[in-house]
Amino acid sequence: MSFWNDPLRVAADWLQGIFVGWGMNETGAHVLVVFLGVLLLITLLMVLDIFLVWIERKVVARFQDRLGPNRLGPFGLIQPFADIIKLIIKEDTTPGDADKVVYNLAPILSMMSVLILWAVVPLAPVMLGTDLNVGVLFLIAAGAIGTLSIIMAGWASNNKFAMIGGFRQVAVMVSFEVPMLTMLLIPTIFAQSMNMNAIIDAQNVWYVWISPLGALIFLIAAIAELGRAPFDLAEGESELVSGFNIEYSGMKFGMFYAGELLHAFTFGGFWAILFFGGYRFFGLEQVSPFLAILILIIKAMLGYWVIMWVKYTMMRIRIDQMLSFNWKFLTPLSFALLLVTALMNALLASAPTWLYILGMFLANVVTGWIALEIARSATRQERERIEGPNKKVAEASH
Amino acid sequence: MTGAQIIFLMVAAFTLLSAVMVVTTRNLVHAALWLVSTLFGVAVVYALLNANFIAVVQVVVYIGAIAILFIFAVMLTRKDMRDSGPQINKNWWAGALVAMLTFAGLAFLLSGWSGFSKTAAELPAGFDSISLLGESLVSPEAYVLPFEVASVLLLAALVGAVYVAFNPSKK
Amino acid sequence: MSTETLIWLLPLPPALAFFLIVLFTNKSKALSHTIAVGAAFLSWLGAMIVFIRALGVEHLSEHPFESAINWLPTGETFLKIGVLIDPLSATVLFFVAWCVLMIFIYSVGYHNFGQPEGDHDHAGLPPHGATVHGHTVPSVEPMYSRFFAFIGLFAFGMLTLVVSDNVLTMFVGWEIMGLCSYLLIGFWYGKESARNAAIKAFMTTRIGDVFMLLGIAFLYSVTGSLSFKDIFSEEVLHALASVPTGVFGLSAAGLIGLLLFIGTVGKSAQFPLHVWLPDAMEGPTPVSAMIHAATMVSAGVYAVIRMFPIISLDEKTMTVVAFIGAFTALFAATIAVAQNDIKRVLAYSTISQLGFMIAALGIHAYVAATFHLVTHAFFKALLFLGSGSVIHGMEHGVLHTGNHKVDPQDMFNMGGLRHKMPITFWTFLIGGFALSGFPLVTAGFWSKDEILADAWAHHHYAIFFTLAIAAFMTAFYTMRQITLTFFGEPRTEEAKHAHETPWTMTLPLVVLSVFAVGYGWVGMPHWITGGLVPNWFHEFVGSMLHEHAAELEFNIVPLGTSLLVALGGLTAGYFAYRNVQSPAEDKLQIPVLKNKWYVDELYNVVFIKPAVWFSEVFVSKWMDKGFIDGILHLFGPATGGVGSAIRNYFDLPVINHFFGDGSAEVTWWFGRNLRPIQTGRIQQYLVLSLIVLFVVGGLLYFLLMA
Amino acid sequence: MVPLSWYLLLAAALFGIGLFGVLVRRNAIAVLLGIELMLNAVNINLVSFWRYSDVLTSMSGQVFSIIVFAVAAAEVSVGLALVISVYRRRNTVIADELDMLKW
Repeated sequence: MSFWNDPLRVAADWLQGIFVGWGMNETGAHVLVVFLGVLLLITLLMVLDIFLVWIERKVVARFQDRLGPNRLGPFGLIQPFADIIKLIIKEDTTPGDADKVVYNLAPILSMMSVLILWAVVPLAPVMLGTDLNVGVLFLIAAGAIGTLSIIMAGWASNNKFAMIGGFRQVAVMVSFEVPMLTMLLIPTIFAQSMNMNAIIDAQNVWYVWISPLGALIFLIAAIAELGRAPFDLAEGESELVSGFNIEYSGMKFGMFYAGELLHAFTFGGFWAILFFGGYRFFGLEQVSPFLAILILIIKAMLGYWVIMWVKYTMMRIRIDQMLSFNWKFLTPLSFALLLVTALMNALLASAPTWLYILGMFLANVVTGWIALEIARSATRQERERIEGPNKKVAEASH
Repeated sequence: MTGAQIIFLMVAAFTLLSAVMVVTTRNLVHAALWLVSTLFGVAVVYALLNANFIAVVQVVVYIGAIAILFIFAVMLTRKDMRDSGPQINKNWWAGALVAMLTFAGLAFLLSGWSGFSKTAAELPAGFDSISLLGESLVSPEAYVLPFEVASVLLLAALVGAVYVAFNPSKK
Repeated sequence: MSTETLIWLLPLPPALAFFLIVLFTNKSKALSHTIAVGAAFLSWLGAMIVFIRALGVEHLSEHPFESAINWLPTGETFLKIGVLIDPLSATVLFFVAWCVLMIFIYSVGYHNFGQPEGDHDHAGLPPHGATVHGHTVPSVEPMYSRFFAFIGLFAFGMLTLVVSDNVLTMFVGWEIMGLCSYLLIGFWYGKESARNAAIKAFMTTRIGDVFMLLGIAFLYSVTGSLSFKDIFSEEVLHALASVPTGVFGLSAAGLIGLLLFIGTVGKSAQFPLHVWLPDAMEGPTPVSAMIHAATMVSAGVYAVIRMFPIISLDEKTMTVVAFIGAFTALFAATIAVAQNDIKRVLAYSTISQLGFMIAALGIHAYVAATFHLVTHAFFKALLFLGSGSVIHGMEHGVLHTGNHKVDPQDMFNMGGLRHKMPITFWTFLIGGFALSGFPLVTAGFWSKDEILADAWAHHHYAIFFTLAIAAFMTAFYTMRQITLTFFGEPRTEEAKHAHETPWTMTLPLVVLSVFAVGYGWVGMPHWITGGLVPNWFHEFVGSMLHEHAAELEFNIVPLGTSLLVALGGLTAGYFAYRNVQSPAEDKLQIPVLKNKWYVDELYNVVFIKPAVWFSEVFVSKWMDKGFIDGILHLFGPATGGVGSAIRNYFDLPVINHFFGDGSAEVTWWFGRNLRPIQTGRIQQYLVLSLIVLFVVGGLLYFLLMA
Repeated sequence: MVPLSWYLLLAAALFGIGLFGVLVRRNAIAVLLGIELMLNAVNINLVSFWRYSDVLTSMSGQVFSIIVFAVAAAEVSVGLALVISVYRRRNTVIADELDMLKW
């Protein structure tokens, strides 16, 4: 066992040795080492978060045919640090009628709901916070805390816009949790486990090949869960000014903002873990945990990039459309897909691998196609109900 | 006193304190938020009992759905920000008496039970309670019928709630 | 996929198509026919794979593809259902798959897919045409999707019947087809005649089906099994033949065979239950082809062939079968001669040809009957689809002239169509020659010749001559039909403007005409090929029987007869009708033939009128209104009298005053005094009830513990 | 190791607190909050009985707690729907004022 193969264990043993050498007892030293590990992870994530700000601004600039930050440091890399300094030294206001405790607790919870997710992210085969056997469900549980933080922010601000934004976001999050949870069950079916590491281990074939539709639905639900465009109804600048965080300023706002970016990146990571093989990449992950972390971060970045791509390409949709879309289309579709996947999985259990992949892929495509056809015919009927019968036919018969 | 006991006592104290706050705090939104922290404490209790799945489901279902629903309902049924009037009715002393009697009665009955201060065996290595739970939920020999009945109940509650809360005058 | 699994899956695509179309896609015509044709194609593909695999198996009849599952628990045992592909069902599956696929494709064109919607079309009526830029063009069928749903279900029924390994599922498929034929014959339910025809078809076949069900029940009660494998085993057959029944001195096998045969008489439209089939022409033409060629009537004959081991056990039953078959063959042929409607001629011809098969079975010519079943299916499907094509072309002419009084189905309105519709003409000619048994090249010749040869060789001379005459008339009316339709000059303006039909209709014609010619070659007797090619069909299907009948030696008499009747009939038909211009010039329009020997009228007098009288006059007027209502009317006053006596002397004084008012007062007093406890505050109730609980619980606890 | 009695007493206390809330809170929603506490107390009991039973492979305790979750979700949704419906009609959710059923 060398540092190259299992850095975490080596470092932990070394640290624990030092602490015990200083006269601490075994348990206390262990607790302290774990605590330091958590602190290290969080710190690294925060630093990563700062770069995410920079990436986000650069990418949006490219999408909008601009240059983005380019004054401070090479490629404007120092810009986010300047932003942070600005946020920190800004006046930290609290509205007079606000519910002070709740108001101040909300951004902390928001950030916490994201950071807590990293407890179950397997960074490398030997590196993960906790090997929880319900890791997949943990994702939803952490999302619940995020929901709570937003409704707390919306309510405590004592502001109509904030309240409406909070309501909307909660409605969206609670609704989109359903297809998301359903889609989380698909990797669970394939891997026969809810454990993140087991799911990655079982992905000899990336699950995106045997459940492309599942990956897509998961991405859509994740974007809704994040509250990013086209589902950014909680903020809705043009209608709600800034939604639930309207009253926040300074670093409290910064925490919401940073939380959102990190959340998006985290979901990119989960997308990679659940459907794109996580840290696996043709055996490279076996070489060193560092390489595995690199692979995971690259994959997460790609997922994050897709989320950004969607955000800066699509326009915001209305809240009722969005909830209808979820309850009338996405949720039934995800249930149907779950049924089809389970059925095909059982049917093709003894089939050769290529047939299995092909069958699953086709089942997904067919399910998606049927769903689209049904949706198309339903919307056509809706349109005809509103606009009256098809005008073309009426003209042709005259 | 072992570490596990200390942790249990801390969690229990936290849970009970939050619970007391739930029933005594004047502001209903705060009460709902205290409920969240109680539920969180209970989730930790489940985790202490090695029931990981139940613990996570507790967070998902109770905090993610039920508590949020409570906060929604509180917000939908208030006339202004501040709560006015007493939050506790005039017979509160009778209620308190009955609640204490309940606790005392339960404690009394339990203390007479032979398994009261039993200690648990260590979980066997590799014990997978999730797959056992899953299998017993859908196994015809075990609990598939209650499971299905529960799902029907949920559906009925869903339909019923929509019907009851639907406001026909607006449409 | 294993062959057995594939066989299980064979009938499913059309059934799925049915549900998909009915439930989801019925708004979209293109989607509906894509699903239906796709399903038919899937079944066809599966059937071909199964067929080819079946060919590859040595001694398929001893080692058929079979698979069975438990279905209904019946006491301690299970009623099993399963699938079975042996040489017979493989053969039948082959032609069913082809015919079904062709008919599905044909239906797309026949129902004018791609044409505009009609100006005045209603669901339930045939399309009347649409006006586009001042021209009248054919319009699309209003219930297009429904049609595909129905024929999908129909195909499901037929495929189920063919692949079943037991009588019960066979009967299920049989009844599904019965339902579908009802739905499809009455497809244009806006027409009174279509409605009546549908009911007639349903009721008539029902008579047969009831007997068939009786036969199945009897079979089950005797043998305890319905699976072919069990009931065709030596010991069961032996037992069946030796059990006597009290009916006509028949053995159990004979009675079961007779009952099952009556089912076939209904389904395959044999005399005396043939009356529904000509009327079934009210349905759209693909339906007629479906019913008469590919599916339902074939199903009837298939059932007899399938049950042949049982039916053949009793000579009395076999005699009945042979004579009904031969009589029907001749009887229907005589009617066909005098019909003017192009589809009705084919309908009677079908009855007649089915009679051939039944007669063949009745004289133990198992292979010949099967062979004729297959070849007939191909060329009769071809002829029906061809006639549909002709009608479609004529309708085009009718739309062009706008004279809707001209019947596009009447052959005397046609003439000279060979120039207008060349593909239809040539394929129809091939089909007609196959039906007539044109020597050597057509499939019909080989199969019909084999039947005649069998009859001659086994000394059934009466059957032989009857069938020979029927065969002559077949050739005669076929040529009459071809001559009137295609030769000469157009007799009406409409015929001049007839059009060739689209490729979706002509393609099936071409495909089927290939089979109408080519399928005969697989069953050529070895004397014609000089033993170069073995008589494959005889070997393949003949292996089904326990005693493998030797192939017949060459005999000049039946061959000569076949040649004579076929060529003679064709020649006579051509010359007799070459110059006929109108029905009046047709010397064979004898009233008794024209009116189908008055069988319908006879049934009307003997069965329907008495039944109506019985229900309307006897049951309704006398029994129900007179007798039963009279008793009921008596009950009323009597009950009223008893009631009022009880009311006045018991109810009012005792119950009302004493018990009723007295108890109410007591209750009221209690209520008034206990009222203040009801505060309406739920929490108070809760507190109170809990306190009571504690008191009672505490008391109980201490009392019980102490 | 923590003995079973601790969990049972915790559950009993939680149950008592919930019952107190149910009995004394005037707001109907607060009453429902109390019911939630009581349900959670029951669930603690169920799970701890599972953990402390001799047969760990018998999952009855966990299964029942799952079913309690379902029942709780149904109860809250219907209960809150009723509260909102009452609020629409009567403009109050105070349990004491909803006493039309008296006398």
